[in-house]
Amino acid sequence: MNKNALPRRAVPAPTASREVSYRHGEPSPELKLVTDALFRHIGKPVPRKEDERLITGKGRFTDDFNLPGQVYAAMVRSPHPHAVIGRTDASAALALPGVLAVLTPEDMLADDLQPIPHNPVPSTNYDVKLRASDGSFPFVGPHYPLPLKKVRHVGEVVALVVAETPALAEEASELVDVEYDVLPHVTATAEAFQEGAPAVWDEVPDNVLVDSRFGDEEGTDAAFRRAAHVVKRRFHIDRVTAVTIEPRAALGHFDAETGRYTLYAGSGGAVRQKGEISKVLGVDRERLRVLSFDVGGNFGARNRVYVEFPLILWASRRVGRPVKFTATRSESFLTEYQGRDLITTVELAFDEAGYILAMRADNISNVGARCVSLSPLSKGSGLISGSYHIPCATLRARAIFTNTMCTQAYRSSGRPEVTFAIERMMDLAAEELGMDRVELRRRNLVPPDAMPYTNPVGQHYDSGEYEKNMDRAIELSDWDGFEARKAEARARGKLLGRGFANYVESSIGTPRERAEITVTEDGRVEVIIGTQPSGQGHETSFAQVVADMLGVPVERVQIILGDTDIVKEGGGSHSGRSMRHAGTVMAIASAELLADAKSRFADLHGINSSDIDFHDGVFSAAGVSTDIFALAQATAADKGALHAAHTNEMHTPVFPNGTAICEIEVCMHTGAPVITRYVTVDDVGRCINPLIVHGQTHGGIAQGVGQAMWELCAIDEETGQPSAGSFMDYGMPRSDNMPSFTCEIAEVHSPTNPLGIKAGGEGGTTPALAVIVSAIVDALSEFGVRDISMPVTPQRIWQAMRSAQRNQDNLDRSNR
Amino acid sequence: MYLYDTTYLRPGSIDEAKALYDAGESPAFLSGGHTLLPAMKGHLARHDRLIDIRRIPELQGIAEDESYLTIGAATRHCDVAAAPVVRNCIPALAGMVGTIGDVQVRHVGTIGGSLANNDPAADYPSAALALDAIFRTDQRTLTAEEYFQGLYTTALEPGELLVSVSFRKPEHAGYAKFRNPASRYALAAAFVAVHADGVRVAITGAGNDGVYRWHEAESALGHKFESESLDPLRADMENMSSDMHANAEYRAELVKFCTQKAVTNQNCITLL
Amino acid sequence: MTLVNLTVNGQERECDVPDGTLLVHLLRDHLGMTGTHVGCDTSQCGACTVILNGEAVKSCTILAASVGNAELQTVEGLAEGDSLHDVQTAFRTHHGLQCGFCTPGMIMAAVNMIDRHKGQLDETLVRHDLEGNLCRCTGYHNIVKAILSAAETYRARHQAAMAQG
Amino acid sequence: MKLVGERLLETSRHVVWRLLNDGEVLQRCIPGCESLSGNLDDGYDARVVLKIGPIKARFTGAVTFSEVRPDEGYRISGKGQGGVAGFASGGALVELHDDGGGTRLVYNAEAQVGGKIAQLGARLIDSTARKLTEAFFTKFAEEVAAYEAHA
Repeated sequence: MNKNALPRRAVPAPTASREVSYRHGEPSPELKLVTDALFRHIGKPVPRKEDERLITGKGRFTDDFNLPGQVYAAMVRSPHPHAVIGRTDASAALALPGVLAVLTPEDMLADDLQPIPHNPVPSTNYDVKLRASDGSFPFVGPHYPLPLKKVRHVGEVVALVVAETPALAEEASELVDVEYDVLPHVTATAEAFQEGAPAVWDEVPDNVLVDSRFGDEEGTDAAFRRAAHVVKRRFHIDRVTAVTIEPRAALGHFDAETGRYTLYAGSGGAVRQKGEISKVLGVDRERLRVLSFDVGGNFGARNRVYVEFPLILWASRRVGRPVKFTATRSESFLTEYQGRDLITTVELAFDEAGYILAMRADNISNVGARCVSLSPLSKGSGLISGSYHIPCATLRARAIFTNTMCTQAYRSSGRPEVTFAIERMMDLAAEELGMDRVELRRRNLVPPDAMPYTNPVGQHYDSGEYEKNMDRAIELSDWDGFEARKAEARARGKLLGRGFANYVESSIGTPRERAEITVTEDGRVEVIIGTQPSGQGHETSFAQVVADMLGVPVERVQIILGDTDIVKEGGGSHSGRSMRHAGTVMAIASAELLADAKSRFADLHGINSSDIDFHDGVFSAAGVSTDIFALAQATAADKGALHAAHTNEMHTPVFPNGTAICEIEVCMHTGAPVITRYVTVDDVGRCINPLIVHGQTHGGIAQGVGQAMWELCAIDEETGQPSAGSFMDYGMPRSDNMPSFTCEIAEVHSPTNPLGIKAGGEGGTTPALAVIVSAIVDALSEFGVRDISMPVTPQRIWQAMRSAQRNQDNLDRSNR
Repeated sequence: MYLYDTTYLRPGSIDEAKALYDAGESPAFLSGGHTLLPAMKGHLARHDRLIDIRRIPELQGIAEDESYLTIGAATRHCDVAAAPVVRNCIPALAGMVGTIGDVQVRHVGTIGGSLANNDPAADYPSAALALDAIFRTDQRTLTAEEYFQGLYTTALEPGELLVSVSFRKPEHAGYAKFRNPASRYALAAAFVAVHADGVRVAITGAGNDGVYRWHEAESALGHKFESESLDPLRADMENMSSDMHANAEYRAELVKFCTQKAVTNQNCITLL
Repeated sequence: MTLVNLTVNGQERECDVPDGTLLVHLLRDHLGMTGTHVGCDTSQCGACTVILNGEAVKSCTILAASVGNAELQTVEGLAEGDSLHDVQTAFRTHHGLQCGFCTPGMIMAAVNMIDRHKGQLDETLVRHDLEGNLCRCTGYHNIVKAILSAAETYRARHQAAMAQG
Repeated sequence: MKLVGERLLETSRHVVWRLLNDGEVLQRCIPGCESLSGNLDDGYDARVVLKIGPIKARFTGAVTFSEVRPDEGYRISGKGQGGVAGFASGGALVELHDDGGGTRLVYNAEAQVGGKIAQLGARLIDSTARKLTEAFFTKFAEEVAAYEAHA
């Protein structure tokens, strides 16, 4: 293809170099030392340290813990989407021998439990500012552990039962008789903000809790007026759920003697759980210890507090024994924080040559019955223009309440949604403009020499070589062999389609992170850090980083996480933040530790510290040398442990980016789609451990593909009942419906942090929705199909083919 | 996900099993348990006693005679799928059984359990109907037509025990299944068997009343056994079930396509 | 209550459990063997897969009382001392796990798969035979790689044993 | 979910109306009905066992009638609680028309389910509702025939 068909348009020069928050002024010699370290471990596919316990059955998942004397909790859940809670009769449940308590909202109020302080409005300096229509802070709907008057979604906990055995607790929970006065409900995103829709909260009669506008309205209007082509579409990126294979669980204990609570509960970050749950319980932070060791998947669903966590701690105080709760899979389908559910209407203005002049977007995010997180709306809003230079844009961002389970940041929060929109628009525009879809994209990409680039809604893209990603992906996909493959498929009765999508996503996340590094006297390096892995391999990749910085073998480095009595601070894992924040703060702490070590070495040998050389973990000068472990040991008595702790705040986002291409064969008769090829190129910045980063990409792809092809939290609008409550109805990526992938990592180091890290956790998912739909539509193009909604099930494909064919037949008939 | 209180019993004979059943208040026979136990775990069923019939000798084994292949009700899917006698005499049956559930399910689930349950999306009922099976219970003998009585319903009376099923050996047969992408049960599947006295086409997964014979297809194929014979036909939409995964119109289309594939593939083929 | 006797990873165990106890709960709650996990209610995810009398089964859908005198193998019993089973090694080498929750079930399914097919596996067969095990982290890519690699080791060991006679 | 259908019954509208309001007849016609007590004016209390394959749930509920037009039809509304299984509610407009020498009974029904059966049984709800409706009217036609034979 001809890359130079048209001259490139001038893109504004890079925005003035911004101060990066990880350092002020010149880096110290030690920081320079660590950032310039000759990487022996970083960049290598080091097999994971954590695997040893996980492959031998010695993992420490929440449900694996038991405490002496523990009893069990089961939840009584609302079967109605919207109702006033009436009388609760627990007598039949309490009559069962072995039932210890049935706790209701009245009991909760009597004990003065508080709502979960979710803090849903993203607040780093770079997050877009979401507000109510009158400019005030949005009303988010208080999230009490038990609802005060009304239930607002199916599955909401209205009481909990505590009993001697789990079987008994479950049985007793069925005997709790709750009266409901059923109210009209609304579940559909497109309905909730319409005139006359039932109000989920009296405080927000129109259900619209956020209504903000961004961008240059005047400029956009002017650009649209002079546009040669305008393309407009509406998309619904429907609701899915995380399906962590480990259902959530919790074990809580109140120790009457010390007045302390202990919670075993896997989550996305123990420190946040501690902070928020202590507020619910109304106790000082230090009176709650949270333990979160092995976590069987998160994907965003476990970052926020679940009502069951404070409930079992409270129940433990009430009954005087440890209380355990383990969710069933059906409970998980009903009440795990769900993802996506965004309606977006996008309009693009093009000039004659196919350059984008301006964009209008209108995003409506369904937050469910309470606002737990606005991250999806916020993240998406900042990235509406995708990988393309769009000089001018306006955006309206709304969030609405409905009688559904709350949504939360789910794998690559907000980015797959808007990537879907802009990439579908590029395909549709290419079609309408009669241009090649790759060429149209190429023409509009943000070029590397425009980096750092400020997009039309104010996001500063840090770095990236978008066109290079695209070309490499094209090469890896054997682009030129497609036509032959298509012909071959055709001979077998299959329609082969090819999908294409670029993406840029942003990683911000909680800005604060702390690392404590200690060189122990027994020859280890202990690192305490407040991120929380759920499969991302922190125990290995973080150890690689610290090992290189201190010049010690990776085996000697031990990462300690998950116990808030040890880990006092930390932002948890989300938004691709962990390696970037941890890497940065570990680098700074390592530098401080090396500075201290150097002065200890100087003191030890009575030499000038400026002459000291540090290499491979060994300090040397004037013929003497001491390795860091021996130094720690030799100086411990005088100077205490060789230790450094640093807390760092980093608000600057990074922008991982890349390209995905896939091919899908569609059966002409049944519409059955099969993915035959899937290629990605992902710029993750510096890659610490390619084994792990590739793994992240693979899993991310599967989650995106899952949403595009099978997954849906189906809700019957008429009854408000969720109807995909098990794996019988919620379609999942499986071993035999996923292909092997061809993935390549591109490393354009980010200038925003010492290691040059972007992120590798979300890149797989972000373009996947778009690329799958793009491929299906391409396969069906000969039928005149231009678009199709997700999930693209066989039935939907078949129907699209048929109705396109019917339309064609009608057209032919009328033309005759 | 804990069962309500129950008593587990393991009789060694049919008589013992019946006696145990009769003495129960809400008893159930337990075979593979892969439908019953999930229902009980979900508290959607409560049985005071579970009578495990898997070790009863009369319910075991696979045997062949001139016209029939007889399979004991307690025979597991994995054993049927792997049995040389099944593979030799009705390869489509062996192949079909090899697609039920997944490997782990096939190691436990049994033919009797599947047929006694008569799930509208299960595979076995279509084979039994197309292969003109004879159902032997502890009390009587039933034809497949007599046995299948609609959605989840069979002729079995409470306490009546399915002992064995005899499949009439066809000249040849084929099975084609289009799976529900979520549950992996059939959205539609067709078992086509050519017998000396005619073609039998049984459809599962698609009908409102569970498994049924598609008579129009049978006569079209009886006229000429090739997939093109079905081209002019349309499966009856009136009787097609409709759910969130497939509406009646789509199911009707799949029924036809599966039947055509079962005609051209003389074994078992999974279309999705 | 039923007194269940069975051999778990070569050790004879005895346990008195309510009749409705599922095999997976016998393992986790009564024997304290928490390597086997529960991931769903409908026997679809495979996290609870164990090997019962030489066959992979879903222990969440089997009554403990019904498996008296059986031989049971769980993920805890695969390694011999410090020496990992080939399948465990392959999962580690090929990064066939992330959060690790589905892993015990995956590994047990893989061990049984390789045995059943005597190591004669290709990608299509592995993907097909693994349909009863769900993983949310890996997209299956590296799990399939790990199993193929372990199957290769199996074949090599088998050939070596044959050569030795 | 909507269920629309009709049945031709070989008897007069008056007889059909009578049988439609006979609690004992209704109890025999409603699949799985264990008890039914009440009358047209006050409505009925019902206990029904619903068995679908391995699933068995006992529903208790109330049925009320409105728009009652003797010999012509009524609107029937019901609500049932199935305990752990969930709940069901629905209604039907039943109309009787002369047709030849007999009566054409036309029903226009809708049904909703909630709770576990809605969340776990999605694939079966439609078929089951059809099956139950079918079973009711088949039995009702039998009752009509029996009544006629008796009369």
